Amino acid sequence: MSEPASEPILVVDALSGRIAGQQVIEDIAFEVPATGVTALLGRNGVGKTSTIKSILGLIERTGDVRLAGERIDALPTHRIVQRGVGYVPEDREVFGQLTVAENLRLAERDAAPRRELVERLFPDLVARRAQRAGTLSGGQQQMVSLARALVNENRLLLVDEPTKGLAPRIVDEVAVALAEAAQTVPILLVEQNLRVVRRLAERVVVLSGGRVVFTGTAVEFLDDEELIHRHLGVHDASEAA
Amino acid sequence: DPAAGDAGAPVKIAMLTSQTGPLAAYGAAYTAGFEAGLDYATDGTGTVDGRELEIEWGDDQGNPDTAVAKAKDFIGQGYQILAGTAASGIATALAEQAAQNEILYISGPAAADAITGINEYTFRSGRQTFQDVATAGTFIGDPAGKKVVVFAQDNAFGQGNLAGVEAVLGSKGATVEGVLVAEDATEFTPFAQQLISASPDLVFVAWAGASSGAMWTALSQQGVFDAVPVVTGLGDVATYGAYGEASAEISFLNHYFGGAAGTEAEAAMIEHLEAAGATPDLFSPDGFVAAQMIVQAVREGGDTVDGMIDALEGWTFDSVKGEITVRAEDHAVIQPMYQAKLVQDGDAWKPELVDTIDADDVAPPVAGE
Amino acid sequence: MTRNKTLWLAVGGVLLVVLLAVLPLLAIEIPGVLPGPTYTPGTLQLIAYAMLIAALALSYRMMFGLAGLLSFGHALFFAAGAYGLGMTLDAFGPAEWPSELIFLGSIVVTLAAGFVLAATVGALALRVTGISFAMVTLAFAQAGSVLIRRNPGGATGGDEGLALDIEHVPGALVGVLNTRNLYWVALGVLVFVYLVVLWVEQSRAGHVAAATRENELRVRVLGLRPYNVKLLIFIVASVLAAVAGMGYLLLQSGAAPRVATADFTLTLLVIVVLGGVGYRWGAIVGGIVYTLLDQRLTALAGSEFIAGLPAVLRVPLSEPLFILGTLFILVVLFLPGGIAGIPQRIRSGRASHPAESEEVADA
Amino acid sequence: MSTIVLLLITGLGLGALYFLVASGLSLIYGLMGVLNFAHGSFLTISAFLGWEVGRRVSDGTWWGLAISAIVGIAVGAIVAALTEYLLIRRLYERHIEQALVTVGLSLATVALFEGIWGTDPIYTARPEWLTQTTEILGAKIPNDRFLLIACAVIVLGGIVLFLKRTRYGLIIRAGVENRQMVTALGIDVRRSFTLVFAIGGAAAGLGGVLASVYYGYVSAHLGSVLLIFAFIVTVIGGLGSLTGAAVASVLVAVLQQFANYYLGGTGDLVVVVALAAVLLIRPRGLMGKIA
Amino acid sequence: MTDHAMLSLEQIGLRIGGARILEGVSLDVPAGQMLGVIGPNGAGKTTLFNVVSGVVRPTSGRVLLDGADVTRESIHRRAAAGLGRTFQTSSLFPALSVLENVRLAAQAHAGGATSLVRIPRAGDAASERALECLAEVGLEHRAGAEASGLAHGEKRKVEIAMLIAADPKVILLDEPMAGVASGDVPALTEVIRGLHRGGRTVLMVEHHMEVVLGLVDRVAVMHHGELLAVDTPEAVMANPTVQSAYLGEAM
Ligand SMILES: Nc1ncnc2c1ncn2[C@@H]1O[C@H](COP(=O)(O)OP(=O)(O)OP(=O)(O)O)[C@@H](O)[C@H]1O
Ligand SMILES: Nc1ncnc2c1ncn2[C@@H]1O[C@H](COP(=O)(O)OP(=O)(O)OP(=O)(O)O)[C@@H](O)[C@H]1O
Ligand SMILES: [Mg+2]
Ligand SMILES: [Mg+2]
Repeated sequence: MSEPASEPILVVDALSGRIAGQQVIEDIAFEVPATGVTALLGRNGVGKTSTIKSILGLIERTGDVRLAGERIDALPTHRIVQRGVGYVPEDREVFGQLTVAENLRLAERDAAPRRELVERLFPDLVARRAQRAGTLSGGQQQMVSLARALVNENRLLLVDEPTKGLAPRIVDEVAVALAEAAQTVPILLVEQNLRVVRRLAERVVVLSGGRVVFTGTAVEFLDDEELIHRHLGVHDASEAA
Repeated sequence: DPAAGDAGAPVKIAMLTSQTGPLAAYGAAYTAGFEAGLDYATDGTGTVDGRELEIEWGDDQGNPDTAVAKAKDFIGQGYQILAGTAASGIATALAEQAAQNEILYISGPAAADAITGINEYTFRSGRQTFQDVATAGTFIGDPAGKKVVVFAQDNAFGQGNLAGVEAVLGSKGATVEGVLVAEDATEFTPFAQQLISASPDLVFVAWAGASSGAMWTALSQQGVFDAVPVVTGLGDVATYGAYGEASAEISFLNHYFGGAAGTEAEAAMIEHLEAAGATPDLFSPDGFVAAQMIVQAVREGGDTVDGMIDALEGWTFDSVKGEITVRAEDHAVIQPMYQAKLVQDGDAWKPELVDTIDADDVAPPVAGE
Repeated sequence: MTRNKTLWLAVGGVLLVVLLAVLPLLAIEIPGVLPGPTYTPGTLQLIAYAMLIAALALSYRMMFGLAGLLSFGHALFFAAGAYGLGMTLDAFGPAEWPSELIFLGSIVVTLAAGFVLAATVGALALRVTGISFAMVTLAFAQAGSVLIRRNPGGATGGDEGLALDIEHVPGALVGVLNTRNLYWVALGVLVFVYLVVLWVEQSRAGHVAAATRENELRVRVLGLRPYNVKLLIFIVASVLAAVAGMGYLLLQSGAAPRVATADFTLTLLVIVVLGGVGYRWGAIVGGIVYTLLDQRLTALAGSEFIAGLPAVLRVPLSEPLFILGTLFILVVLFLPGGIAGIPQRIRSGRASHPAESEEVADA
Repeated sequence: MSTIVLLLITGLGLGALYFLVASGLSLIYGLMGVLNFAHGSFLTISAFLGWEVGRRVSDGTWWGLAISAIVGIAVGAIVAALTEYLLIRRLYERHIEQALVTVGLSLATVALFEGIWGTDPIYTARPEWLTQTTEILGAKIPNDRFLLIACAVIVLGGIVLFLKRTRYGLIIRAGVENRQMVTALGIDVRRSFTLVFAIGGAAAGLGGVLASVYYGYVSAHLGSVLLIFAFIVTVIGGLGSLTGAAVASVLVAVLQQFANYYLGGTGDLVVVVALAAVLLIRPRGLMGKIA
Repeated sequence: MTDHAMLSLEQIGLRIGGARILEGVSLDVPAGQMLGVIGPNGAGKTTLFNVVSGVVRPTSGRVLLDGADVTRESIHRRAAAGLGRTFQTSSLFPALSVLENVRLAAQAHAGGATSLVRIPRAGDAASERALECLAEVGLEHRAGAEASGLAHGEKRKVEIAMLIAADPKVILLDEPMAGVASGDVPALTEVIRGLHRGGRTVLMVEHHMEVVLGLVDRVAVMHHGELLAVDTPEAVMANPTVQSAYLGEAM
């Protein structure tokens, strides 16, 4: 297991989260290095989404979360995001009544938003600027959702199941876009599709029952059938795809 | 002599009126008038033949439930006389309590005709709707063959006035029509049009409450005053500004305004009021009369309610508005009424007496006959 | 353990009722809370009124707290009871019948009318849910209120209210000397309403109603029709309100149009929340505390003490509704379980929200 | 004919007043799910303070009215924003409690206004032109109705433009759909809640000053009278739909006028029946979105 | 006997606001069969269950339950006619106790659940039945607990217990294993097998392929709102379209 060279961008320690008064994650601890993709894995309902939401302050949480050394666990969500955290939510959550352009405009925080980058990555969206986002296909909505995160200069991206419910061809496109993004910004990625994980991630953190059960390099984990079976409940990588 | 038994024992009198709530202003005028009347009737002693008048005030909040609860409390504590309230709804409820418990009740400014003759225990100290209407009738001379339109809100007050006009003027040969407007309506312009197209000889407006300003504006804007003479009742001081443009063009019937009567009692009342920092107003005489009646009941009636009733029935006395008679048959208070107009006084308007109407000319028919 | 606890609660309840029943025979004084000793008519009247309001609040809580039905029109049924009985007593009955029969007959007729009204309004209003339901009930109540004030055919007395025609009312219920009897009637109404509410809440239909409040779709998937259960609860609560309304008519010897207004329903809501939505006895505590506070604050408002304060303090403090409103805001903000929730809060040491209502789901 | 014209145009004027109150209610409900019972109080306090300042500066002139309007708008906005900040925000997402707090607030404030300004209506003066009429097709229309209609149109247009054209409008529209996601884009959505309350309060404030022109008085109950109709209009129009509220305001007011005049003063009853009918036939209101 | 269709879907189509959610879905499920329904997220599986149970009305097509057209019937009528279901996210009455949750189902089945007259008490038939059902899923020790306080897996079991209590003819299970700890999967699989063994017709959406393959008679594959294939598990697993649309290219 190789330690990341520089300071980690995100350090999570003793993080617990509650939804509607119920503990959904408990005592989570892991780090996200300052470069590359870290995958957060686990079966349905183990608390991956809840972990991301706790980091962002979208659900009630306690613990110690540091972004580049600065405590963010007591900040309201918008403050955390303003410190340079981009978020791609699990179910896309585009604003259906707003147009594509409005969705993007809403997300722009920086003085000089990176519109060209977004337009280059997702040419389809340029053509559909004036379309209401609610009428887009699932794949297109996912593009909007990603674009909303990429349009700003971020220090960290939290991306929750970007390929969920997408046709394999679109999955590839999304993976390409994420790979490109990962060149410039570290990503914490929740992903069920192990092929995508293998392609993008350098390190993995595995959750089970609301706790961290494994941390290590992606290769180390993905090549160990026994580990995958134990933690993800699948016999081989393909089944979880 | 029944009073001899406990001569010297104080008489407990319960006064219920609005100190808070929508009718608080009426309550204040009534209360001030009562203090003045008590002072006048007892020569400043507050006692009657050496007996203390123990007067306890209660706030009815304009709410019959509160009033009934307080009345029961008072009655339960042995109060023998109950008086007050400006709200007809409360007065009827209190009259009911008086009858059930056989005590004397002298209602306040509440104008409903129904209170007259409601039961033998209930008296009134103010005027009633019928007297207003009859005063309005004095503006058209002989009513026979004339057409009168009553413009009123569709509530108990408005319906009562319409019925009153039908009884008073209808019986003398006038054709009476009503234009009744829903109480919650806020737009009166179309009704003003309706008044003009009816082309009556007199429009009698019976209106209470906050919407009067908008109503008068509508009448004035649509030119009702140019087409027909309009009569209405002049309310308390706070409403003098409500008539706006129309003020000078309306003929007012009036129960009382400060300075209308010019009697010796009025002078005494005004002096007392001004000393207390109050001004004479529409319902000051009602309080004044109530105090006189209570003193009379105690002085002549002794400690039994029947004695008090006897003492009051048919009693004639001098009060603020002149000579007043408590009619024996139904306890109606026979009193003079006024015609008035509003005149500009700087920025504000003030009333001026036009004529005094004889008490007998506006006396209501005996209730229940 | 639950069996034992239930037993103790039942014994405690019976003792409380007995204590309340003998109150008119005792001379207990609580200065500052009650206007006089407990045997005096004024005090009995006040407590009786409070008990009727508590009964009404209890029926409202059954709808709101148990079935989650936020109605803005409950006053309509209280008014239906009060006005219904008043009007039937006025109009009803062949003169040759004995008074007692006419009195009982009028009660039966009023109950039947209340039932029909409740079934009609409920059947219509329950076709929508959430805020829309609240608004439809508000609309019906508003219509009722307008009708009462319009005084159709002179039946309701309009603004002046309806006076009780005592001709056919048993003599024992008339007059200040008999306030004691009216007090017992009010206590009877409260106990009756409590028992019915208890019964309904513990019946199968009550359980289904609670389940419907939590998750309506799930109830339907079980093969049950929430509409029926909600209608049932609506009707029972409304008829109970009418019962309280009849008690009110007798106690007050009349009915005022105020009891039909939306403001009156809002007052009920305030009472129930003040007492604690999550608890049955919360409604009772709320009703009694509210009535006493209202009465005492009015006394305070008129007191010498207040009159002597500087205007900044005097003006607000001499408005009882201002104090009540402010108090209510504070309870909602800082005491989510209401008064009845205080013991629970003390025990658990942290904020708890019994029966915390989900977001009002619109249709 | 002239009667019908009169009923229509005065109905439009009344509808304009309803809309000024309903617009804020609808906006607040749409974005935050809060049923604001204190909205009438926002209106009343604005009317009172607008009148207090306006009459001191210049009573019964256009200048005085303009000052009143500006003061009313400012007071409405500030009071509403404070309400959101001090009371509503503490009960984040607990909609029943939020509505209850506003119930308490309306009870307390109406009592307070009575304490301060008394229970009697206070009659107000207004510019000469507003007391006159203009003849249209034989109907003498009071001029203040035109003022009401113009203001309502400006407010409707202003709010629509604000929502469509400004960044805050964008945030508010997005917030109506999904508040959490707006926060997750780094935007302080609570600030836009306060803003929405302020805008609603400002509209109510303007409504308050205009209502005092229309009714000719200010009183502690000015707002309560209008609030119930504003609720009805909001629900008929579809909760959260601004154009729905506008259309429903006009429909309700015109219907009310005609029923009051032709159907023996049954305006209120007809409105109530209309509300019940609309909800039973179309539970989400005329223009409401699918919840 | 077994080949008459207990549940038939005929050309079911559903559009919401212009989006095609379901399209031309036709399916016959013979009595006593257990059918697995698989497909990628958003394929329309849950929506199909909603159409069958009446939560959503289809824009076209018919639903036949035991030969009777129930397309226009309300949810509770279908349930009363013998259709039971669970939800993808567990859906209990959070403020009621576990026993009360299950007892409601038992009462609904026995009739008179909305009676004002009958007061449920410990020891009556419905409570007895509810306890039995809880015992079947191994949760009788939690009978008194408030449902909101249960762990996720326990909630799933309570849902199954409610199904047992309601004793439906046709059961729709939406991802019953989601969130169930892996150690509990075999036991719950057995419970589901037991549900089926009573001769009931079962439709089950499940991503957990081991469970699906171990239980079902046939598998239906959904993709983009359409039914791609209905076949034996083996044939479906071997189907190249299924592999690419659901299982993934790597297979
Ligand atoms: N709104 C909610 N109310 C109650 N419990 C919830 C809620 N949302 C999630 N949970 C529970 O929290 C736990 C963790 O959920 P979470 O969404 O974080 O899982 P996940 O790992 O992201 O799953 P998936 O792979 O399905 O996205 C689950 O058991 C879930 O049932
Ligand atoms: N009311 C609606 N409006 C618009 N789209 C809808 C609506 N309901 C469902 N959908 C869409 O229909 C599709 C099918 O959803 P469904 O929940 O049936 O999927 P599923 O197969 O159960 O997926 P999963 O495995 O994630 O549970 C999804 O794309 C969903 O977004
Ligand atoms: Mg997730
Ligand atoms: Mg699903």
